[in-house]
Amino acid sequence: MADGVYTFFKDGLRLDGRRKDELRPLKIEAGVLKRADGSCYLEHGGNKVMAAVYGPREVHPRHLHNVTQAIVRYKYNMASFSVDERKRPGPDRRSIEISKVSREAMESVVLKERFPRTAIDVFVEVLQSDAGTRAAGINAASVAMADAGIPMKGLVTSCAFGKIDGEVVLDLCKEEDNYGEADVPVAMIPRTGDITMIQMDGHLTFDEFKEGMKLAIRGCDQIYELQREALIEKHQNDLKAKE
Amino acid sequence: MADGVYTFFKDGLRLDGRRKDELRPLKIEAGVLKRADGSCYLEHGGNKVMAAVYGPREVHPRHLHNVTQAIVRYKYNMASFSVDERKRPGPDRRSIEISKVSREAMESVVLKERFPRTAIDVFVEVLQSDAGTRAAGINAASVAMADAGIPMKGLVTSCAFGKIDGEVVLDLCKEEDNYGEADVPVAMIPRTGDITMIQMDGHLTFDEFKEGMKLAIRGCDQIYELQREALIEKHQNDLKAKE
Amino acid sequence: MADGVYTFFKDGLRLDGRRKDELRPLKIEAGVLKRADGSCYLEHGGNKVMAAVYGPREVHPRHLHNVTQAIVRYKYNMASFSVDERKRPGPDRRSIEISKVSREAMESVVLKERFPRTAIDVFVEVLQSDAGTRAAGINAASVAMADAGIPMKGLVTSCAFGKIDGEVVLDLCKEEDNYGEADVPVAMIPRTGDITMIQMDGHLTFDEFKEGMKLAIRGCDQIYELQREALIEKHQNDLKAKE
Amino acid sequence: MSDNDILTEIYRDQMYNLLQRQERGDGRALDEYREISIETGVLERAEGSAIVTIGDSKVAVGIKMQPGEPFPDTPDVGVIITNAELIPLASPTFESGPPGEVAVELARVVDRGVRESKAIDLKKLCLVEGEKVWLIFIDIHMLDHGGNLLDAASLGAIAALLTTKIPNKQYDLAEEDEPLPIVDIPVAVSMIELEGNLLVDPDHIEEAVASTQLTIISNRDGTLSGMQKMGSGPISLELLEKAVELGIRKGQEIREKYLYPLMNEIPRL
Amino acid sequence: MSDNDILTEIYRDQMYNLLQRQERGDGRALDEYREISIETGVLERAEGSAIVTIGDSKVAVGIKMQPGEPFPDTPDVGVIITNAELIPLASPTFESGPPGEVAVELARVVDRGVRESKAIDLKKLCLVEGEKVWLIFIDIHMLDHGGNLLDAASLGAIAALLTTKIPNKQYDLAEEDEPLPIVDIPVAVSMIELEGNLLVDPDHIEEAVASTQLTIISNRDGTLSGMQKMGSGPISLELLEKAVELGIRKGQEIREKYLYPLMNEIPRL
Amino acid sequence: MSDNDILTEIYRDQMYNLLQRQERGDGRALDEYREISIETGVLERAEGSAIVTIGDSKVAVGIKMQPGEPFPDTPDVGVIITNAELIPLASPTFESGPPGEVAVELARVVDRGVRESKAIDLKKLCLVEGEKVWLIFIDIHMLDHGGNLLDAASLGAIAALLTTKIPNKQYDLAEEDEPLPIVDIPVAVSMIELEGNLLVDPDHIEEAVASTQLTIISNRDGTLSGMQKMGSGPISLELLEKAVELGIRKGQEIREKYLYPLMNEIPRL
Repeated sequence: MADGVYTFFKDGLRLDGRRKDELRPLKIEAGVLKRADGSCYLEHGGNKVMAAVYGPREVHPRHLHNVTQAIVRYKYNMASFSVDERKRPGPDRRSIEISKVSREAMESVVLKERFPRTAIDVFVEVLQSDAGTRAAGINAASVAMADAGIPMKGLVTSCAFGKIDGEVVLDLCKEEDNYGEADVPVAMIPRTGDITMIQMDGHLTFDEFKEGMKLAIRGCDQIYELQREALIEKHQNDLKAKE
Repeated sequence: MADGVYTFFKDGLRLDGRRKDELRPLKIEAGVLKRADGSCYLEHGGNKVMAAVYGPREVHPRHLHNVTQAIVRYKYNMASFSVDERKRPGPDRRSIEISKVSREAMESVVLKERFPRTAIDVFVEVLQSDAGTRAAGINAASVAMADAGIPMKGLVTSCAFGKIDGEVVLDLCKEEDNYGEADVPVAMIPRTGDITMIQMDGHLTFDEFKEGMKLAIRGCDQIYELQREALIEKHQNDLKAKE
Repeated sequence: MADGVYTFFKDGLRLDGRRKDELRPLKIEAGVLKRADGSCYLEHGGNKVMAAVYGPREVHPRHLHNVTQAIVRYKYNMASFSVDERKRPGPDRRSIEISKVSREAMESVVLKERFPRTAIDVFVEVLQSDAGTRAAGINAASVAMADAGIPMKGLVTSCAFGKIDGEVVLDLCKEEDNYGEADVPVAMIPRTGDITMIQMDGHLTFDEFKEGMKLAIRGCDQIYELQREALIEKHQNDLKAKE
Repeated sequence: MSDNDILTEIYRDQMYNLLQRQERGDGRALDEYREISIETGVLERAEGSAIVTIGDSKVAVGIKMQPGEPFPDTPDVGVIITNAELIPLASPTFESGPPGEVAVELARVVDRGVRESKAIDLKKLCLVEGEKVWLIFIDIHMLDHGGNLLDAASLGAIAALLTTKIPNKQYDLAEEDEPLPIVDIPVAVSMIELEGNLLVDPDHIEEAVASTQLTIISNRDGTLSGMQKMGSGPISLELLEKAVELGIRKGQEIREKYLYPLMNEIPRL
Repeated sequence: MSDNDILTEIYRDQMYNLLQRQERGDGRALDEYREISIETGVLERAEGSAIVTIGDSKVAVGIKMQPGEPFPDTPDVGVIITNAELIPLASPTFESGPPGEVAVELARVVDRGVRESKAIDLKKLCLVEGEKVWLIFIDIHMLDHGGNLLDAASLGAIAALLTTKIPNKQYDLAEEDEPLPIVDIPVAVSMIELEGNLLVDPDHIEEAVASTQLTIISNRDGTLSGMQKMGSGPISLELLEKAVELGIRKGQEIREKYLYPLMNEIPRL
Repeated sequence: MSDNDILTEIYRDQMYNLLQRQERGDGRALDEYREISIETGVLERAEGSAIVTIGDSKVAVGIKMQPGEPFPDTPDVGVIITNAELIPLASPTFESGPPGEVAVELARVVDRGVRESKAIDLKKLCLVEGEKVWLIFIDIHMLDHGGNLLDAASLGAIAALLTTKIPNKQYDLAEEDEPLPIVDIPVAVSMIELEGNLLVDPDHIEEAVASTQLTIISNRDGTLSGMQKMGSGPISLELLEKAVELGIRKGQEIREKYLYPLMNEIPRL
């Protein structure tokens, strides 16, 4: 793992056998929790996350409410046992930042004006973490929000691109993230093509950045399809249950 | 103190000379504080506790109040110097649990419906601790509540039973508690015979449990007499003071 | 620096060349911040402090307001990099006490009755600390309050006296404070001669105390002149800016 | 537990009516559990894990282990640290922030269940006496609060422990990881008291209506290893003794049906 | 300290009227303390303890000692850590939670009184230079707030220290426990200022009315070892000097009447 | 960032009108910074310091260094710890208390800018592998919030680092103090998006009006070393790419005008 020696490609494929523009396997299930208004369980590579949405509901504490629109709150949390070295319970600086950028990634699609003085609360729990938990959380939260019946302009979808061994690739796994040269999580509204989150760590040229954005957008489009499928399946099950 | 070697009995009596069904010495004094609405100082074996009751009074913060009845709050706290190894000030998980079960032990006797929108606050400070501080605290709190003139269906009384050297005994002292096989604090309303608190640690058969409960109930009856005496004495002193 | 060996005087002058009744150099500038209602930057010896005043303004949280007068709040804070050994961010017990005595030092000059239900907030940040930061903070806060246009009965001015090598001296520097025998910070209203803060550490006879108070009062009078000059200069600059 | 809003009043009336016929809202017998499922080993970053569902309740438990210092008064035994979070994802009534009194009590009851039952042979987890022992973190994460989270958490804890591998390799302490030395299997059985009846495994509506809840923890040999009354309601001695008997009986059933099968996979005891 | 509610106004009027005749509500002279009692050694888990009452005020002070690390800049002296809690048991106006500014100030003034008076010979509490010294924890627990808690706390601290035994045996450091090396006896005397008068040992109503409070700490030789003005009221230089003289005089009286007797029991100094 | 009060609405209207003519409230071009000034070395207790003003914004940054333990997974490199406080002195909208999400994000973006750009050769800050390395504390203190605090903080951090002396003498580690091994100079450039326009270096009113803010961090060779979108507004890919180009260009300008001169004083790289 000394500088330059570590190599992330073998016969043109990545350590886990993927192509440069290939996502890790995903599994999305909507409506998995009984008490939440909407929920989603999502696996993406080694990530396992649960998202729940409550609301629109009364705001506590009261003085936080907004008279013209709903407030959106987003809490990203890692379970103590979701990482190799046990994490102390409670929010740390990393999860505070992720909660903020994730909320901002989702806020613009919510029709907040319809629910003044209320709160829409999104909770994301990471049960098992691989690289890319914030993207997995946003993807799950987006499905949970739709499952809760919150009116939205579109789903929000997220994935990351990065750079390893000088190559721009889609969706870093944990080892690639730890020893790679850059990591760029992106969120967007596939329906409109607008970007709603972007962060960057590491080193990239402007051209590499543009190349990576293309990969990320294509990745988001694929995930978007799976989000839609999960919601359709949930809806059909609900219909069946009613019969 | 190796397993099995430690022996808690000598000539049929316990380390401190007590019989199996005998309480440690108790001393109870009501109305010892000037600012509190009701108060009690209690010694039980090596335990020294002070209890104060305030209320019914306004609830802070406001939103905690209940429109149909008083809320009861109970705060059990150990002074830093009450134990051999100095305790850090402030609540720990143990005192949070003890405060909860102690409050629940007392709540059902209070005629809460008479004082909607108010709080009845109970504070218990342990100044010196031996085994059995939660029971001592409840016994003192009960007297302090009566001293404060809070209407109650009856006093609440508490003591523990346990198991040492395979024998079920009443009211463990510190050494018995540390090296014994079980500890079962019980609170009850002697007037009605109802149990209002029970917790158990250790190992007991069902028969031992039933045997212990008999001991505990008898112990509570004896403490109940001392609680009543303390209140009568306080009342008589008050009358004298008025003359 | 062994006991008795350390000597603070050379040829009748102190380590930094000052006479016993001499202040360290001061520099005061009013109105240095744009967002605050009033502000002041002050250097006193090696101390560099910034003070800002906001208000009278709405009180948050609401329940703290007073229906008959403004409340005054004062927050003294040391930047992590203001001391030789990095200070952990956030309030410690020392800064809580200094905030309290500094607020009390200033409160009596403010015409609080004119602004019921409001707060006047004073913030003092120590950017570089030498001995005497609380006095420097009060002197800056007083100027900032006048700069904010808060009506006052007079400015508050502060300096300390102390004892080194058995001699009572004005305005201890850091080394004198660390190894001296007493430190007595004083605040007063030069206009009326009233004392509004006094604290004392160390050892003093009653006569030494009286001698020191005379020095402190004379020191405050000198600082008061500089506070006035700073405010006049600010006022003249404001007038020029309007032309 | 008891709450005074109108909905709770309506549920209370309904439950009282049903109880006249010894019935419950969902058709269960008074001493009947909802459907239970236990999945173990699903969370791969943990040394052991279980996801337990009881009816609408779902709890994830993860076990993490690392070498650390023993307590000064017990220098030769491993250390158990149990933590529970009633995270707001699981219920509209749970709030963010540090564990409140309910979460603290739940964690402590589960912890005492494991500790006092001597389920784990902690002496075998001493590495260097007085210096280094295994720390076992039992972290309980509520995911869906359909009532009786305590039994789900307790069941999750013991199931996760039964399937935990000591991470010897990660810390260069032995050639192979090995199972935890489990020597007993405590089971917690909770019930509420309503009008002189004991209702096992209450759902969250039954919990809201009841003011007395009891948890009975028992071992493989039918002895008691823990007990906790919760809620402000009183209970008679007679009913308490009935509850203890019932708790021991139901504990035995759960142990046989759900936990012994896990042990078949990892034969020991 | 000053408060604007109606009750305080009424008390203020009443006190002003009484002061015209140099009288106080409870009949005391302006420079007179309420009844003082000191019990030492009553809390047996502590290395030293005192319960002090002054009128309606009651304070418990416990001293705990344990070996620990010195501060880096004073490697050869023991460490004093003073903590005070205004627990809500003691007054309807005290709130739960971490110490507020009043409790912090009180603890720090008591602490400086002990530290700056050099009451304890801290050099004798060094065990291994730079590595291990005795830590002395002075924990102050308010039990009843009848006013002037600071003097009660300060008196309790010095009384407890005078009767503290260093726990050598517990830590295997010597054959016998021994008294703390006490070399001076600081006494704090508090007073309020009202209409140009100084009222010593204010009760809690007098405290609420006054806006200026002064504490004067003095030593056996009549020198000052501490001072603190509290409250937002100003005071003239003349009155301040009077207060200092008064504080020294009352301190001497208290020392002789209440603290020297404690030393007879443990002769030293 | 977006706020719904009436004042913000009025400013929004005004800004939209001005933008029709590609103008801003204070007469600047859309890609123009306000006046920048950097003072270094002014805070003498710090190993390095800078006070930066950008228009009405003023930020103080202090660097403190001390030996400490490395992270277990990087035993041979120094440690950077960045902290930012939005103290209430700096703005009527900032509140007391632990850093909120905005302060945490700001500190982390500045931190990543320094860390990911590999501005400091952290390998040279190892003292004893696995045991002792230099800890670098970057403490950011906001003094006046006139908008775009992030760029001011980031500029202050790199300016302070460029002028930091490693305190070898204080810790008896070498005969002489020496400059930090700085190997690159990251610059953060922030802008808001409004109606398809990018406005560099927003003042606090422009920030309140905008719902999309972007920060682009770039290095001496024109490559990117960090990026962060803030605010709940979306942005098109086309505009994002424009922003990145603009950020790189403005970063180069600032580096040449304000940071290279600092290096002339301390020639290295």
